[in-house]
Amino acid sequence: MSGVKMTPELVAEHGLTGDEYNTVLSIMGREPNITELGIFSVMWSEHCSYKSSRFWLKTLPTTGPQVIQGPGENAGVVDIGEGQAAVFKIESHNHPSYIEPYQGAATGVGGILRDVFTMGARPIANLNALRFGDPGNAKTRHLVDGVVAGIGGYGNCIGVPTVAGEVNFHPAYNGNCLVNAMTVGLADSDNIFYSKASGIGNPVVYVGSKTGRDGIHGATMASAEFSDQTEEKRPTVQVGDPFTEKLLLEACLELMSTDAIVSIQDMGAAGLTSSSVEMADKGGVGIRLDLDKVPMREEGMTPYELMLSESQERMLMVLKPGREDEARAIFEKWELDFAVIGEVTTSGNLELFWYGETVGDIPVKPLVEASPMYERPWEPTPAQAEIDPDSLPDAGKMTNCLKDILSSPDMCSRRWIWEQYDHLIRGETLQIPGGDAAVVRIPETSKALATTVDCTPRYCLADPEQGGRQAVAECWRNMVATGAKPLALTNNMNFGNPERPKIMGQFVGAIKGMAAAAKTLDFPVVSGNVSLYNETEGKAILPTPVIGGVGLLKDHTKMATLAFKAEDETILLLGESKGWVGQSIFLREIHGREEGAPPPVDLEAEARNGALVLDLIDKGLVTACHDLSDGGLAVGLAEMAMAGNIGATVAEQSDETPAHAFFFGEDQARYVVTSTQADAVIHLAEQAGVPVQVIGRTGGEALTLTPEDTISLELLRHAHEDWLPAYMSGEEAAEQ
Amino acid sequence: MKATVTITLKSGVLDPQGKAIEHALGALGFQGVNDVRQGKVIEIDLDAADPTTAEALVKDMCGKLLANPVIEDYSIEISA
Amino acid sequence: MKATVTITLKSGVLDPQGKAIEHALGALGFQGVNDVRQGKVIEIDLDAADPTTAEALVKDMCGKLLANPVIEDYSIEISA
Amino acid sequence: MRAAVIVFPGTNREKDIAEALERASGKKAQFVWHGDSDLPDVDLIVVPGGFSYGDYLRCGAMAGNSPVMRAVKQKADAGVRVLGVCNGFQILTETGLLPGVLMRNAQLKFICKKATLTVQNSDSDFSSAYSEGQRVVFPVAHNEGNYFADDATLDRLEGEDRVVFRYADADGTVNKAGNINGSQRNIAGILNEKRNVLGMMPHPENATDPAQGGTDGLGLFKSLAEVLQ
Ligand SMILES: Nc1ncnc2c1ncn2[C@@H]1O[C@H](COP(=O)(O)OP(=O)(O)O)[C@@H](O)[C@H]1O
Ligand SMILES: [Mg+2]
Repeated sequence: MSGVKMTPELVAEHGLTGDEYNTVLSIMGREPNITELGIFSVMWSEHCSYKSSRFWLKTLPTTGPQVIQGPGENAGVVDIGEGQAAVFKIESHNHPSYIEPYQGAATGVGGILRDVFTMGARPIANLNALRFGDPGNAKTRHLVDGVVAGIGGYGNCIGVPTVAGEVNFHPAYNGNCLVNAMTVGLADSDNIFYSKASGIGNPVVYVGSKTGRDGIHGATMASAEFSDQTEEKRPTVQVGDPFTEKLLLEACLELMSTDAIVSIQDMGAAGLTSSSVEMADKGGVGIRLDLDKVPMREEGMTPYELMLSESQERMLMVLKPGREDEARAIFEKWELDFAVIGEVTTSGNLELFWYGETVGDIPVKPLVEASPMYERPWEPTPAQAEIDPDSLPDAGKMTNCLKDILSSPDMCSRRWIWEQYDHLIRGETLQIPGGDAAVVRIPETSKALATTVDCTPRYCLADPEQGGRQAVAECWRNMVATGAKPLALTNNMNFGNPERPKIMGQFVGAIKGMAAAAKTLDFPVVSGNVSLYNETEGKAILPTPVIGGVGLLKDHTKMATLAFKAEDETILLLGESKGWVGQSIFLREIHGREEGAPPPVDLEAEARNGALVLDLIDKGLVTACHDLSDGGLAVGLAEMAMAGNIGATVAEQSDETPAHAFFFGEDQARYVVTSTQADAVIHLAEQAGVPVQVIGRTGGEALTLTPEDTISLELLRHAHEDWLPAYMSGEEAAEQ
Repeated sequence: MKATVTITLKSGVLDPQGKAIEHALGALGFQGVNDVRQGKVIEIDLDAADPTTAEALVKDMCGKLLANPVIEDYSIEISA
Repeated sequence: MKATVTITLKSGVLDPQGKAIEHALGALGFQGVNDVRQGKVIEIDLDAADPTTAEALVKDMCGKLLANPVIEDYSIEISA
Repeated sequence: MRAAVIVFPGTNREKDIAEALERASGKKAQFVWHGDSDLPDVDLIVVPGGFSYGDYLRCGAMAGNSPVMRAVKQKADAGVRVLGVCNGFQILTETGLLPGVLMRNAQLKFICKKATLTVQNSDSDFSSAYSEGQRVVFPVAHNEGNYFADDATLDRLEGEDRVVFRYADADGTVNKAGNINGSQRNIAGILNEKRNVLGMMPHPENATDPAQGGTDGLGLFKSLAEVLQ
C-alpha cells in the first residue's frame, strides 16, 4: 500500500491541482501515501468541499426564530410547535441517473432519506425535481421511464410517500438530466441527533450494509494494487437496496429512542472518509479506525478502497461507553451488520490502522480548514429586452392556445409519473400530487406540513437573479395557496462548469436572487446541495436552482385546495396583472419563441399578497385557492376547473392588457380564489393594499374565456391527461 | 432459432436480491450456501440465417436494450 | 459446487415483461423476433459432497422457496 | 376484537391498518414481530402491506415460507380470522392459505390510485357491513396485484361465492376498462374455503378517515368488529 509512488500524474488523477497538492505536503510535513492522497482528493472535491460555491452560499440568510438547525448538518431542522420539528434536505443524483436511470435515481432517494433519518427524524414525505432533454431525443423516454421507476422503486419499498415534484423537458438537458430528491422528516425537537463526535475513548461503530467497491473515485492507479482487473471490478454506479435501508431506518430510530448515541453520521458521498472526518472535525477530536474491522462485501479490499467506497445503506456512530451490546442487539434483531471499528481520541488526527499497522494519519483540522475555496471569476448575464405584448401577431382562439399549452410536455398532467409513486402510504396524505403543494398530516395533532419543490429554469437562463427570486417566491406561494405558513427552504443548485465565468455568473445571480427573496419572505435557507459541471461538450444545462420548501398548517381542517368546489361561486384574481409575456410558456409554445426578460418579482408584493391569502384561508373566506405561474391565468383556471369538475365563465378582463397577455401572461405574486363571500374578500384585499378583481363565476361543464370562446372540460382533460402516457408508450408523433 | 441471454450483475456490484435469497435459504435451514446471485434470462425466438448471424443480432440487442454495461454482464447461447 | 437454477413462466402463463421487450425490440428496428420470454436465473455457490447431493438439495430449495409451482417451471444445472 | 398485526422485515403499512382497526373497533391492535416465538391469543390476525424482504425473488415468497406463517396457518385452520392486504395477500397465497398468485401488473408499472371496486358478496365476516353490489372506492398501491389462477380454480372461487371484491370502472361496472392491473376476472379480493381468511390487493385501511378523502374502507373493519365484538 505504502509502496505507491507519488507522481504528478497520480496527483492529477486524484483531481488535485499542483497548488492543492503543495498544501497537502505542508499539512502532512511529508509525502502522503496513497490512502491519504485518496482522502484529500475526496475531501477537497467539489462535491465535498464546495470549493466553487462556498463563498457565495455563505451569503444566504439562514436564521430565524423557527430555525433549530441551519446548513452544516445532514439536514436542516425547523420548529413546528408542540415540541416537534421538521427535518428536511434536497440532494442531486444527476450523473448516476444519466448512466443508469433506475439505480441512479433510486440511490439518490436512498441517500437523501439517510440524511434525514440520521438526524433522528422519521421520513414522512419524499419529493423529486426532474429535468429531461427534448422529448424528441432518443434517450429521453428511456431516462424518464427509468428515473421514475427508480424513485418509485426505492420510496415505495421503504414506505415513505412520494407526494410532490416537478418535471421539465428542454434540449439543454439532453446530455445531462437532473434528478433532485428531497425528504421531509418528523422528529421531537429535544431528540435531534448531530454528527459532532465527543468523549475520548468512546467507541466508533459501523452499522448497515457491508462495504464493497462501489463508486470508488475513478482515478486509474498505475500500480500493482490497482491492476486492470481491480479497475474492471469497480462499479461507478451503486445498486440501491431499499429493503436494507428500511431495516436501517427502523434500527436507527429504535436505538435513537434510547440515549446510547453520542453522534451519528450517514455514509454518503465519500463514505467512511467524509463521515469520520466530519464527526472528528465538528467535535474537535481525533478518530482512530481499525479498517480491517469494517464489514466487507468482497475479498482483498484495501484501506484505500475502504475509505473511498460509496457503498450505500451504511451509518457511522459514536456510542456512549458500555452501550455497545444494547446497540448490537437492536441491529442484530434487524439483521444488519454491526461492528466497533474504532474510537474517539485526543490526537486530533484521523488515524487509520490495518491489522495493527498504521496506514494513514492525517490532522483533521487542517484537512477540513485548508480545503480550497475559490472566488471564481464571473460575468453577469446580460439583461434581455422586455417584450411588448402588443407586438405579438394574433394567436387565434384563446381556447385553442390553452389546449395546446395544456398538452405540451412541460404543462401536461404528471399523473403517469405520480401514479407510480405510492403517495398514500402512512394514511396522512391530505393533498396528493397535482395541487400546489402536497400536504401531509402530523399524526395525533391538528397540524399538517405543506411541501413543494420549484424552479423555472428558462427564467433563470434569461435573468439568473430574477429567476432565483422567482424560484423562492413560487415555492413560498405554493405553500401559501394551501393555507400553510412557509417556514424554511432547502435548495439544490444545478449548474454547468463554474470555471466558465458565464456559468459562474449564473450561479452568482441565482444566489443573489434567492438571498433577497428568502430574506424578504422570512423564508430562511436551512440546507441544500450543489451540483456543478452539468455540461456535455461545452453545452451547459439551464441554470436550475431548485427550491424545496416546508410550511406549517396549524389546523389542517382549514386547508385550501385548488379544485372548484361548487357552482355559482365568485372567482377573484388577487395581485396585479400587467400581461407579462417575456419567457412565458405562451410565447414559447404558441409563438415558438424563447425570449425576453422574465417577469420581475416584486418581493414586497409577494409578501403582502401571500399574507392576505393566508388570512383569507384562515378566516374560511375562500373555497378554493391556486397560485398562478407557468401558463398564467388561463392555465390556472383550467386546472381549478378540471380538478373540481366544474366549469367557469370569465366575465371581466383588463382594459389595459391585450386579451392573450391577460390570460397567458406570467406576472408574479398572483392567486385565484373562489368565494361565496366576495365582498368580504374584496374588503380585506383593499385593506391590505392588494389588487383584487372579480373575474367570473364557477359553473357548467366548460371553461368560457370570452363570450364567443369556450372549451369543454372534457376536451381540456384529454389535452392535459393524454400527452404523457402516449409519449411514454411510444405512440406519440411528438408533433407540437 | 432460439437465443438465450443470461444477464447478471457484474461481480462487485451489490446484488440485494441474491443476498436476501441467501438469507432466506439459511432461515429455512439450508446449510452450506456460500453465495447466491440473481440474474435474468431472456429467451428470444428469432428468424436468422445461421447461428453466427443470430448471435451478432442478439449481441446488438443486448448493447441497445437488454443489458446496461455499467452494472451488468451478459452471455448469449444460440440453439436451433 | 455451483448450481444454476433457471426459472421460467409456465407456457400458457402470460408474460407481459417478455411482450414488452419484444415490443421494444421491434421499436428499435429489430426484425424477425417471433417471441420473447423473460425468466430468472439464480446462481448458488454451495458445499455438497457430489453433484447428485447438490441437485437434490437445490431441488428442495426450489420446492420450498425459489419457484412458485402455480406459474413457474424450473431447471437445475450443477457444475463443479 | 383482539387483533394482531404481523410485522416482517420490510412491512410498511402496519401503522395504517392498526389505525383503521382502532377507528372501527375502538381497540388498539397488537404488533407481532415475525421472529417472536408465539402468536398471541387473538380473534384476528392481520398480515399488512409493504415489501416484506424487499419483495425480492417473488413478492411474499420469503415471508410466506417463514416459520411465523406456519403458525398463522395453524390458527387459520383452527378458525381464527386472517386478513391479508396487498403484500399480505401475496404472502397468504405463498403460504397456501389462499389459491392463485399475484403477478406483475399487466402494464408493468407500480400503480397507486383510488380504485373503484364492487362488493361481490356481503356474506362474510369481512364484508357484512356492505350491501351486495355496492360500489366502493379503496386506494391501491402495488406492483404485483395481477391475480392469476387456472380456470378450474377461478370457477371454483366463483361457484363457492368466494370472490369478495372486483375491480370496476368509475360507475361500478365490472369490465375491462375498470381492471386496473390485469387480474383474471377482475378479482381484487378472495376468501378461503372456510371463509375465515380474506386476501385483497386494495387498501381499505387508507379509506377510513374523512381526511383521507373517503371512508369506504371502514365497513370492512366494522364488519370484523361486529362479529368479533
Ligand atoms: N446550496 C446550499 N445552500 C445551503 N446549504 C448548503 C447548500 N449546499 C450544501 N449545503 C449544506 O452543506 C452541508 C453539506 O452538504 P452535503 O455535502 O450535500 O451534505 P451530505 O454530506 O449530508 O450529503 C449540508 O449541511 C448542506 O445543507
Ligand atoms: Mg449527509
